[in-house]
Amino acid sequence: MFENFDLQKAIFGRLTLESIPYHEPILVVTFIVVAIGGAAVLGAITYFRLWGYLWREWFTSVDHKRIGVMYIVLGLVMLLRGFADAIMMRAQQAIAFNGNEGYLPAHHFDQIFTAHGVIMIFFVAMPLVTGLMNYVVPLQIGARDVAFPFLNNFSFWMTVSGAILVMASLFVGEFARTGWLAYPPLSNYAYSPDVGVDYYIWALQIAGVGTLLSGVNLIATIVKMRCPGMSMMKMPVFTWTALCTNVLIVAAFPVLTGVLALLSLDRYVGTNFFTNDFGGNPMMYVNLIWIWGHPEVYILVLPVFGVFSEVTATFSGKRLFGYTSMVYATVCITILSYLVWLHHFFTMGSGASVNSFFGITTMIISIPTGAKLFNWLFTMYRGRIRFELPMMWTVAFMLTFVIGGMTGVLLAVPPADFVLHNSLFLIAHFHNVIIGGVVFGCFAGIAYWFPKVTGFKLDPFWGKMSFWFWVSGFYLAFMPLYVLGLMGVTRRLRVFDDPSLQIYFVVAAFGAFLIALGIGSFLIQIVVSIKNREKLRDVTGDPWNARTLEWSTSSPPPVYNFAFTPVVYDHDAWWDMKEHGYKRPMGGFKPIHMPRNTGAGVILAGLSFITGFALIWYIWWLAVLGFVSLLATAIGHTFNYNRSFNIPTQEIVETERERTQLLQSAGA
Amino acid sequence: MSTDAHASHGHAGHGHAGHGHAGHGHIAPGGHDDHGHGGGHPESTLSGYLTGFVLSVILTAIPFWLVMSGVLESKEATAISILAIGAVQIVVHMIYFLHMTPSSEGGWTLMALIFTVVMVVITLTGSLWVMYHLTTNMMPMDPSQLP
Amino acid sequence: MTAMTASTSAPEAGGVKETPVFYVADEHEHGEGGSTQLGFWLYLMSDCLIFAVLFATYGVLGGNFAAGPSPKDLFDLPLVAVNTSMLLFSSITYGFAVLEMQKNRKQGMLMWLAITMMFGAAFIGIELFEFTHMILEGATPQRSAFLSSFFTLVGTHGLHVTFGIIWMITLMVQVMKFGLNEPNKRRILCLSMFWHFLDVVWIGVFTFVYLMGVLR
Amino acid sequence: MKRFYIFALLPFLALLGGCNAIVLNPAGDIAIQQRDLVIISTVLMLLIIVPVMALTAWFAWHYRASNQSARYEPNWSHSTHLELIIWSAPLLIIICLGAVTWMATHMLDPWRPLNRTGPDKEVAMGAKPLNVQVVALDWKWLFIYPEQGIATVNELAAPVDRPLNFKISASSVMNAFYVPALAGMIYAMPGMQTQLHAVINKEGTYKGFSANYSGKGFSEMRFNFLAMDDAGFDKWVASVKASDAGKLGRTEYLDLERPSEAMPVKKYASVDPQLFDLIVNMCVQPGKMCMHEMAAIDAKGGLGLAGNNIVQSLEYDKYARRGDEPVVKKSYVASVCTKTAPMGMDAQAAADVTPVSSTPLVGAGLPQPGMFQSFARKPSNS
Repeated sequence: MFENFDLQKAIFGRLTLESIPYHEPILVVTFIVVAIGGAAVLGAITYFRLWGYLWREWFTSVDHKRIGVMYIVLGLVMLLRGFADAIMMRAQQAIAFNGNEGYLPAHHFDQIFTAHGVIMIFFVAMPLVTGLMNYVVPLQIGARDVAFPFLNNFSFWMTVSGAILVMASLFVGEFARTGWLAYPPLSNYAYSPDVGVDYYIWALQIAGVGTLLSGVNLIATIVKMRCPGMSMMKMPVFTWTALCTNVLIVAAFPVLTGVLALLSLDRYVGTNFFTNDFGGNPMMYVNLIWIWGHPEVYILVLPVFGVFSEVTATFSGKRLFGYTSMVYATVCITILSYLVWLHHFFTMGSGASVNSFFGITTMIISIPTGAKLFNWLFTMYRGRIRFELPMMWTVAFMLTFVIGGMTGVLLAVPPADFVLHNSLFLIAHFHNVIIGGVVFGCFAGIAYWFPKVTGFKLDPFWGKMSFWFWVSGFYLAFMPLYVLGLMGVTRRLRVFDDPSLQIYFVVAAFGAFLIALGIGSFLIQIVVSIKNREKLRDVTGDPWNARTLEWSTSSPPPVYNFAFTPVVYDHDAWWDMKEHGYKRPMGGFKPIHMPRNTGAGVILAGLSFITGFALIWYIWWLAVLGFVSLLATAIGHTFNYNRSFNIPTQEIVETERERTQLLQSAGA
Repeated sequence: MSTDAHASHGHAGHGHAGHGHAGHGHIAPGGHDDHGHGGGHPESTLSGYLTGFVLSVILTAIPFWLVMSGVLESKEATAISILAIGAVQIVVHMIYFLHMTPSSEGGWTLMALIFTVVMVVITLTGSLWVMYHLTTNMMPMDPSQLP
Repeated sequence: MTAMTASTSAPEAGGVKETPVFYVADEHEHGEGGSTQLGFWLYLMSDCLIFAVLFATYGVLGGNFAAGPSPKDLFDLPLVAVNTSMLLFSSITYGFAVLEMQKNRKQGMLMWLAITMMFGAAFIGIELFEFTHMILEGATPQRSAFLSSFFTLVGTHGLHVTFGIIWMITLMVQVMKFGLNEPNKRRILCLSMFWHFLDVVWIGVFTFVYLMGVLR
Repeated sequence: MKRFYIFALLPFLALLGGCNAIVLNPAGDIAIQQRDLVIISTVLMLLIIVPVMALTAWFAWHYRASNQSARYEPNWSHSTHLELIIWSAPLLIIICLGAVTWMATHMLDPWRPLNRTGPDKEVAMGAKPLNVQVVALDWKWLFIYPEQGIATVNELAAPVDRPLNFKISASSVMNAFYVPALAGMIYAMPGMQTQLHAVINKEGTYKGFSANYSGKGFSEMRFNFLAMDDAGFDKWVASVKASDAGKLGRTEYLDLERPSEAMPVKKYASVDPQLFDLIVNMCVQPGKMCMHEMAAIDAKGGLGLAGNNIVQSLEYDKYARRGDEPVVKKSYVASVCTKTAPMGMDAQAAADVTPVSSTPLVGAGLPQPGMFQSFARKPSNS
């Protein structure tokens, strides 16, 4: 094609036309759908002249509320991708019997289960919980923004950048075929020389930087920016869990960064950390990645424990039972989650003393977790429970999560783990915990705080549809996997030889289909709610008769959150205010100092994406260029000393007057 | 802290301001409990830096001397002493150069440091312990050790 | 961020039957960056854990020479001692820079910062010399797991020092241009933490890698 | 809708019947003990799970907002007694479970030789277990019977009621050796050796497979485990010995090791007695230094700077067979004991090997994957 072959290599690295999988019909169709959808969205934005608005008000926004919303949108978009992978796997496994190869070749199937895991953990669950924390925590502690607003914007765009890299792997090259944790030697250059693992590494590294910085940001926010009166033991439980989560992020993500850096050195420079030869030891990778991996589970689940605490107390119309023990349980879990990582590789053969040590520490975690469950239970006790959507998710969670917890403790018994590890039982267990915990929790949180974000409630009918589809779909999809696990069926299998297993996989696929309906209903719910927003409008700012500070301000809250910084006396601060005759301040407003929007975050993340992409495809000149411009932009950004502005009093008076009118209209 | 929380349980009546003060006095939010600007970074002093410098020069010189001259007969003794001296030197740097005090940033930097040290210890000793077991169980050893 | 303390905001009148005060009525203005020190410290703690991973890797793989050279064959302790002294000197000179900053002496501050940078550059220079020497002898990072982990651990530290130097140059330009204003002072203190933190890591490196390696 | 209910019930019915839930109905003593442990732990946990679920349902129903007769105490949020129960009930159960775990983990440690083959069947003093060496290849299983001097691919046989001692390794990536009817799984890792002690108590044909994803052909990396009586086993050994596949030596192994999928059963009448040790030590390829040699040298402080010169370029294409990428040269540490060492290169084999370049390379400065590869000069194909 080209006369000078090496020139092409110098310019494009290993990126060639063959890297674009136009010969794979599934991917071509996907690409066409994505392209049409993307073009439609972009066209609509252009048609309605929204680019300027989006850029000024959203992409460059440093407002924690906007960033939180963008995180959640990212999580939901990626949920569609991750779920598409899931349903493809379920379909393949439901038909690949009796010599039928199914419709996915190994090359494709192996990418799908890897991508499913990576996307669901890093680009669905993480953005969802980060989004909730970002939105709610500053409001709950009576702050006007996070400690480092620019960093917040940058973190978000880094996460997006990683997500785009994963998505790019769909159409340019391929994704890893190693399983979501990419164990070497399989993930090493010798056995996976193509770009898949490089996509994996750089997507996670770039998104990881974002996650880590947002962790630092939220800790500093919670520690330094609580409103007067809010001592540690007067913080709302969600803020507590958010604090612990972010402590876990800051302490765990560096380990991931480190271990992936070592893997990339192995792949790029030819070092021998995790190779078979030259004294390398692949078991070290497994050890290190689980030092990150186990806390990661708690990073996901702790914030939703917080959500459930808020929801249970609010909808039971009652103080949270055992606030103190709830806090201590959270802290216990935080510390203990570092002492259990080996339970992910009992079968590697560490010997009985090591295995039983880590088995027992794992079981110990179930004590504080159990305590939390009892606390929610006794919050309901002698309450007056309103079964609005968030509460329905909470009860479904309580019933589902205990099963996941039980099978989890079962897997923590090393000899039992020997027969259940890597089986579909394990898959069922962690989906039981992740879906029954994290996903249910995120939906509870979204339904709970949606009126705060938009000023109107979500449509209850479609919400209930979504709820029932999800819950029944979950049970149908994963209970058969428990059984299959007990029948000795391993994960990640593409074809089966035992026809008697098929029925279970068919049931599981049907369950996945129900979950698809659940996701569909959720999307319909949002559309319907926007359409009927006038009917669903809440003007009080406190539609649930809730208890914490975020409900004291308007819905949606003004840019500055609170015209005056609140002073609190109790962990149910807003409840306390309502009980004691709180009167909204009507005058004496002063200008408010707020951070200014900036495009630097978007640019830096874009440059990271380019650098990552260049590294994946060995386009060295571009990688160097990208990195140097990254550095230059970062340095250039530090020359901008003018990062904040004052909201004039007039504007505040205006905003508050509007709210006063709204409240009066509601009262009348 | 827990007493504080329990007190708030019995808050059926009033006495609000009282609670507020109790709670507030505990851990002052807002970080303005410290003096001056810069978020409570203590003032550095010349004598502090010089003390730190002299101590760390001594604490660097001793282990190098121990290893290079081999004064201590046993390797174990040398190893233990250089590790111990290294630990002391880290503390010296923390105090004199990084100005770690229990009161800086309302104690939060120290708390973060302690937490990190715990994590580092877990990561290091845990990895070494686990990997020691794994390698001795699985890795080929000296031929004389083979059955 | 919240500037008021309860003692001034929640009036004593809240005591008896009246509605307690639920908001800060007269907030006074406050600068940004109140959380910077803590935030930066948290970042350093996370960096500390990256180093913990590298130390753990060195601890596990440090004895796997793959029948190649061992620390005894490679490490030149006098050179390491010189290198260590570079870093130690740079610490105290950075300290002097901070002292000058506290006295608002811009020129003195810049001078000490420049000297610190020189020491840092000397450190990097010596390290690069050591690395090239080893690589030319055939002890490349690819040769054995021991060398992989050695180069990565020491190299990561070196990379941090390099970024510290870049940061220092940026900061000097900023101080020259904008003077010793509040944000610049804050940044000087952050870099101070970074620089001294690298020192602390280096204590681990020379003790655990070099000295223990030669002992082994 | 009714049909769906039936679907929903099916798995639970099957679970109750346990008809083919092999993990709950295994045939080997170890697996049976592991099954018992699964059941004991489940029952222990159900002690607390069931009340919690029942209470959740009951509270959710009883304290619903529409039930105005239920007690409502909006400020009741603390009870020391309840807290005590909340924390101590799970604690008690975990203490029991922890004790069980500690004992069982030590008793059922896969490295521990068996002292019984069944509930009342002690292993006689001095009785020797049957040794089987297992190698996970891409993507098939190799079983070597050192005492019988035979080897099979994708078929494992064993006599019932005799302790089995598996030594497990792999050739390239991680796998896990798992026969659910026999005992729990254990990883098979290249350059390493894991162990599993087990016994099978019932005759029959059971399934075995890899339980850890290892690449393209992983799904079909299955084998049959034949449990037979002593006479049957002897007959099986004789039949393998009579098969005409010949000897499995180093060359044949290197051939066998190349990736292949869904490979049919293959039997070797004889086998190189050192093959397994060579595999574990990653030195089947002649001229390569064995890992235990390397470990011994490393324990004595390495070979010094001279050790930099023994890295040889590996011409063998084992490493570049998974992707569509061009072959990347990989290096290895050459053996230094060429004469007497049993594991090293023997004279005969040395003659067979294509001689590797004896030019000392600049360290291990070999063509590296990735960054340096694109700068490396390509062999011209014009």
